[in-house]
Amino acid sequence: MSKNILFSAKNIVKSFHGTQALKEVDLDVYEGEVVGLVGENGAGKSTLMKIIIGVQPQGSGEMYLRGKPFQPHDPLEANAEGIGMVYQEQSLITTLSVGQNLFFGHEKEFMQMGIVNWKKMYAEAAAVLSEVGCEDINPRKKVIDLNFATRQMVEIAKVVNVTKEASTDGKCLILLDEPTSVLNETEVKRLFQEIRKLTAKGHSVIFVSHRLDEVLEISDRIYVYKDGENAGNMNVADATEAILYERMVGHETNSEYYHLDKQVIPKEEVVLEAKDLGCRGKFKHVNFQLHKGEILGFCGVVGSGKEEICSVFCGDESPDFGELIVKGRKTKYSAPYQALNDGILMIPMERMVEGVIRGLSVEDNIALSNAGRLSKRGMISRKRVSEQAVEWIRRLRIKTSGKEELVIQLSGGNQQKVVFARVLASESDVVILNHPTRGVDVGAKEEIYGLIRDMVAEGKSVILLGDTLDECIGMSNRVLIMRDGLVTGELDAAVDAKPSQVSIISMMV
Amino acid sequence: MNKLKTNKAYFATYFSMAVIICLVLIFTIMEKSFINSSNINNLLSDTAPLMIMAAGMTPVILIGSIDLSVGAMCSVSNVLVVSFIMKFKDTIYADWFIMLVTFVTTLVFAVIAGIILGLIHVKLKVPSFIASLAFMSIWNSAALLISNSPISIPKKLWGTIDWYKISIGPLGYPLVIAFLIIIGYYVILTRTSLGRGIYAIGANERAARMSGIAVDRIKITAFAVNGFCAALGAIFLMAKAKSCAPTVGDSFTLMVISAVVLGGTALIGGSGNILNTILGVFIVSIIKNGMNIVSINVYWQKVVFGVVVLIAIAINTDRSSRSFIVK
Amino acid sequence: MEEKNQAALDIREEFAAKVKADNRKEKLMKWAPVGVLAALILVFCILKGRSFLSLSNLVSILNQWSLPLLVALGLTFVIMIGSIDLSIDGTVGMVGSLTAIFVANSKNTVNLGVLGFLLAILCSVVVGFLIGVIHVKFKIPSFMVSFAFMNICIGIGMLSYSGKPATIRDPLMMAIPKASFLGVPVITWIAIAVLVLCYYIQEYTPFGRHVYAVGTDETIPKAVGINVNKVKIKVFTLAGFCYGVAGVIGALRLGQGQIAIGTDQMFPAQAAVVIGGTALTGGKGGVMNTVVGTLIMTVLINGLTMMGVDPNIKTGIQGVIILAAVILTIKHGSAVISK
Amino acid sequence: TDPAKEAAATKEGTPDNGNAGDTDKAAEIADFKIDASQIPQEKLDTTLYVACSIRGLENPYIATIADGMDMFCEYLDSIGQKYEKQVLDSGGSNDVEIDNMKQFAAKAGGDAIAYADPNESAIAPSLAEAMADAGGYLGTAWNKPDDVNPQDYDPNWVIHTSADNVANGKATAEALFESMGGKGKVFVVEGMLGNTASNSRIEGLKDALKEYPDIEVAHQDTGNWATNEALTLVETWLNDTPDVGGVWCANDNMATGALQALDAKGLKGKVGVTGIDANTDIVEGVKDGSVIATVSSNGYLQGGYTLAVCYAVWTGLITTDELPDDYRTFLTPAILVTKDTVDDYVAEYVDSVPEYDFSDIWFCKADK
Ligand SMILES: Nc1ncnc2c1ncn2[C@@H]1O[C@H](COP(=O)(O)OP(=O)(O)OP(=O)(O)O)[C@@H](O)[C@H]1O
Ligand SMILES: Nc1ncnc2c1ncn2[C@@H]1O[C@H](COP(=O)(O)OP(=O)(O)OP(=O)(O)O)[C@@H](O)[C@H]1O
Ligand SMILES: [Mg+2]
Ligand SMILES: [Mg+2]
Repeated sequence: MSKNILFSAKNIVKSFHGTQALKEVDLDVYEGEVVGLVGENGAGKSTLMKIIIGVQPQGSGEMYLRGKPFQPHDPLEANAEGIGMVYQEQSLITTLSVGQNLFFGHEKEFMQMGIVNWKKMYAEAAAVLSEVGCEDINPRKKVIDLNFATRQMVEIAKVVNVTKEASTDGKCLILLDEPTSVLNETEVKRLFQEIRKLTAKGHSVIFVSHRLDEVLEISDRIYVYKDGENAGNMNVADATEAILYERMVGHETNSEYYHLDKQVIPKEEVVLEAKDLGCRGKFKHVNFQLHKGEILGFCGVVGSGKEEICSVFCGDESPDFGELIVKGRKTKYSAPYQALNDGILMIPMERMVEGVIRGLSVEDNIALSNAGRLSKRGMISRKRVSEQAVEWIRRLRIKTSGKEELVIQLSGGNQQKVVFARVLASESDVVILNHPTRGVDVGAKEEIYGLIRDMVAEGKSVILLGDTLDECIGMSNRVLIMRDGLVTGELDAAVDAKPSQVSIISMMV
Repeated sequence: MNKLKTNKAYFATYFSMAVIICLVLIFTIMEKSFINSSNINNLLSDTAPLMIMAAGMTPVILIGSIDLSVGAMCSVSNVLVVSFIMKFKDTIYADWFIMLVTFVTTLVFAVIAGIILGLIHVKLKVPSFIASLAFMSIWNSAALLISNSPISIPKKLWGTIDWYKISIGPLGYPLVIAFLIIIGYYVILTRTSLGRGIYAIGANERAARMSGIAVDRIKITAFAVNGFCAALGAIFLMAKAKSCAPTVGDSFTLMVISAVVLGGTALIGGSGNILNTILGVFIVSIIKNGMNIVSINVYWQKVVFGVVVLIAIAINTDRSSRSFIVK
Repeated sequence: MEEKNQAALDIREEFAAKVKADNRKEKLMKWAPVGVLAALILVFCILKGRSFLSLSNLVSILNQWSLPLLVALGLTFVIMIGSIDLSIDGTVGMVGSLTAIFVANSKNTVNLGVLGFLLAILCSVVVGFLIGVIHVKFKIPSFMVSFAFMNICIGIGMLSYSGKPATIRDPLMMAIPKASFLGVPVITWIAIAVLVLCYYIQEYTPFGRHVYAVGTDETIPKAVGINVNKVKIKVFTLAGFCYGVAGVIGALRLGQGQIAIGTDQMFPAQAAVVIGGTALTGGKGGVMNTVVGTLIMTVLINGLTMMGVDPNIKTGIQGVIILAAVILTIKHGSAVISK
Repeated sequence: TDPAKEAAATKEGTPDNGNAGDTDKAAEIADFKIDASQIPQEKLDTTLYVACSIRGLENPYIATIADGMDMFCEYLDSIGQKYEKQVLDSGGSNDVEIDNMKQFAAKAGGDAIAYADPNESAIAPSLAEAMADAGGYLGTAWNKPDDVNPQDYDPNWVIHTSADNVANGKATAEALFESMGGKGKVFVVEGMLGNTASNSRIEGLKDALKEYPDIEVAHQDTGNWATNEALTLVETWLNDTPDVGGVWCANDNMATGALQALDAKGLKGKVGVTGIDANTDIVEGVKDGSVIATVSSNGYLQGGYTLAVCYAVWTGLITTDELPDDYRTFLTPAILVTKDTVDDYVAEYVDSVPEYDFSDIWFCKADK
């Protein structure tokens, strides 16, 4: 590893009317290395990234790029200096084609006689895509027609392209803010290959993720932030998950990760049953029973149909075949509120569009799904709403300036926690958790696992689509494995007899 | 910190108040008679039809939809109520009874019409802008078909619409009704799950649906309520003009929506306060009233109206906390 | 095991079939507005055969299509960024009124000739620019800004002739509405020229892409470093230009400058844009969709007029057909959100 | 001869006034003139609020009403009356017109005189009521319900005048049909749907059609009083019925549109057009033969003289009690402008602004 400093940030401070997001953090990046950046939700990781790329102005502090002071006013300026970024939130324009997205903001380079030469642009786009191993993506396709994982690869291609477009011929810096949270294992592998290719050329990468194993795998050095401050930086050789955890959360992981000691044996009573359930073109012949007090895990790769089954349970879609029996009654939902009336509620996967209402306050969001319980004679009690919010902010350690803060101002992970609080507050009997811990920091994850266990102990039932296979196995009493729209296996996952990942993967693919 | 944030919610109210005070001051300085009692009486009674329609429109805009058919709905209710009266005027029933029955019939009709529009919007996924635009044409035609010329209420029945002129203190009776309805809506919007659903849908419909809010039902309710208010406005207009006309509502559509927006309700939905709609309506009507009182040259009135509306809304919008996109 | 494999194969085929069907449907839906147009033409041909299809009526349709097309073109860009423009009635009427008093006319001695046109168009360009600037700088919803400017422009238009409209006396201007080239009225050629310009701007300039991006999600172009405010101002200015040309054409056709040239242009234009398939939420559609949309509206009105439908129910029929056309041409399904 | 007296409209005769004793009185009233010297000085020093309430100034005819008010105000200047004048524009909305009138009345208190062209007949009583509540004086024109009369709002609703729409519609129609030799196809462009003036003019047209059985209405639709809409209508109809013989329009604005459509097809001058209102360009059309007829309702006269009558009542020179019914509701003269009369008309009204003596308040009465 060469020892030239490519980029360094010193004493960066940033506050958003009242919230101190960054209080004096430092970061150095050497040429050709991957810097891992970890920290709790709201620690300020995304904020720092956005300052480097020029989306947000810094409060105070200095940044240096290749030894020279550096302060971009907008991302185009940063791009020209060879800095590119994959945002935590999706940043592709869904109505444009892949190629147009790749070169968005750079169309001028393809202008000929006042006309944009699309042909040339698409040819170039195809070249860029194949460079990151995505030859299979048609650059003329509209982004809206791609699934999220593919979109993420396009984002990465877009950034990689920056390194080539940069007006400097020096080394480039690439910022990846939780790029893997929506990727599956093979895709993550492909991304890592890309990252390695880039560093081999001498470019550098800052990699943000809550999946500590990934961070340990790809990084050369790791920075830990806590509450907007440096909480240590170390070479990867000196780091383990436990150390990182301790630095991030402030204490050691005190109990066993998945709280296996709290795993209970489900009751006999069946709360939800699928009989030969099917949805045209999505899944078929699905049979299972969910018992009271049970955590049922669903495993399967993308397109295996597990997401679609969830949308049927929560009432978002109607099944084409078979029967759905809830608490002994045959039902058919046409909208989620009907399912909620029967005590079924889901944490949706896409928190930004489906999970939270970003223009409403934290307390209103938490109160969304249980208006009934908060009201007296048809009137909602503001007192109960705010008491409930205070309670959940405390229990889930949601980092917010107050219960009236708008959700849009929270960090990504904290928004996810608000969704979780909403679903728990609804006190539904059956809770469908679709990636409940996506984007949540490890400390909070442990907390959430504890809450799921408590919930089950109270006699609720859970259907879990884990963020990782490990999580799915660790938490569940039983796992159903799906492939190509069919249930290919059903394994017991008692505390002492957890199935191995290998056995499940063999049924998944 | 928190205090500051909650206070921000009231800024819109303060700004609207400030706009109103400025307008009143300016007009009074220009022409003393602006604040003489009969003009204040006019202001406080004649805003009733606009007020009631704006009240109905507010929830529709809060859910992020729009209803361009209010004006036409008002026209059709207006001719409907009078043609019913004309049908029954010679029957044996007491006049007040005829009035009551015709009012109720018209209101029911309007609610049903609102529900139909809501259903088409919600179930067939037609954007409310275009669905209501189509309904605007349809109701315009319907009004003309019911009566293609204005009908006057016969003199013998004038007694039954005298209530329009009753006033409680300086407040006209119809305006009191409008206020009561707005306060009722305020309670519903802030204190019931229906109201919270309305805000949630406006802010993020998909998330509202997924969190178990009965989106379709609430949306249809908003349109039904809007229909009701348009018909009530039509009844007020009938009493005010002692007649009906098939085109009476035409000029209201944009005025109603503008008043709601001037009251600080966001057109993209999800934020706003129905009490401020009252202020928005007053801003519009004070501008119109004041321009007549200070007798601005009629060729200039439109220009002045536009400029004043622009200034009013520029003062009125609270830009400091606006992290949202303005469309 | 065997059976399971068979089932798996089934579902994969089913899935493929579904995707294929969806794609086909989507492609079909794209052409639905054209289908509606064809259906309308067919119906009118059957009902009013010879006179509807006569050459002179086709020319009339082209004539009547020009002004709505121009208005809707401008509006298309505004709608594509998710905004709205109510100023149309005012700006078109104002330009129409001003055109007549700027060229040789019956009212005053001003005679700027072609310069008069350009000056009148410049007025609406300035109005569009102002709407854009006030909208983005003061963060006032476009609905309100354009509503205010609708009033201001109507006022200016009325002031310009104070009750006595000016009749155009310039021989060239008087000849234009009667002239045609290759059988197509010159007025229509003007509209087509603006159409080509708009298509070029939409498809072959960076600005065109930015318009789509701003309509889809303006935080993204902002994050990339595009000046979103500038895009919006440009859109309103371009719209102002289109309305301006429409106003001039209106005045030429009437031979007189009146504020009424713009009256009731806005709502039909909105309907035309949406029927053509441009989404009111922004980011989807384009000028070609608007061409079809305006043609549908023009043919509809022409056909109904030709048939002599009772004027009392004519608007009602229009409403029903607009509704039917939109229901036919838009996307349905539980995931669709319509505002 | 006084063209104002060549009324095209003389449908209603003067009702008989009963016994002979009243005849003297009637003569006295008919000869009444404002004698400025008799107006109390305090009245002259009071600011009198003068208004005309109309439906938008887009229409040239309506704009002449406002001009009529200006002319009358010049007269007020000449006799030393203090006043303030304003135009109330309803933009075609009933509600706005009532509001405007109420606001005007409230501001002026009792010292107000106003001319109103009620947007629809049905709102005339509300306008009168607004004036009565404040104590001012109102004269209306064109539209009022049949069962309500100025007498119902004594003394505040002074007079109601009207040009006879039915007669005007009939007169232009007859002129058009004559020019076509009594047979052929015509297009009919109506005014705004639901509007009383339009409906009455159509009624007149229908009367004429009964007398000319060989005339066939090929197309009929509304042009909403607007030039561009009439243009589109006629343009479209011409494709269906190229052999049309004439176009009857409910006003001149729309006649302008019809002419433009005919011109584009080279039919201007070959197919006759009629309108009502005597707009400048249409009067020119009459001169060059492309327009068969139009009717001048003389807005100056309507606007100015209605205010003059109200003024006489406000000053106390005359009281409503002494006015017989036929002086409360009467027809104003209308001039049919055709090829034969156009030169006289132009000489009198276009080339020279007519001199009006506003002290002669009944000059505007058609049958005087
Ligand atoms: N636009 C904003 N307005 C107000 N506060 C903000 C804004 N953006 C971020 N913050 C606050 O700054 C802090 C840091 O947020 P940031 O997004 O950087 O966290 P993060 O480390 O990326 O967390 P996560 O892992 O959840 O993505 C949070 O407390 C957040 O509430
Ligand atoms: N209907 C869909 N449309 C678009 N993208 C989807 C859809 N369903 C899933 N995805 C995307 O596919 C990716 C992975 O999906 P999913 O979460 O179902 O797999 P996973 O459980 O993470 O798999 P693994 O456990 O093997 O990592 C995510 O990026 C998800 O956003
Ligand atoms: Mg983050
Ligand atoms: Mg996963």
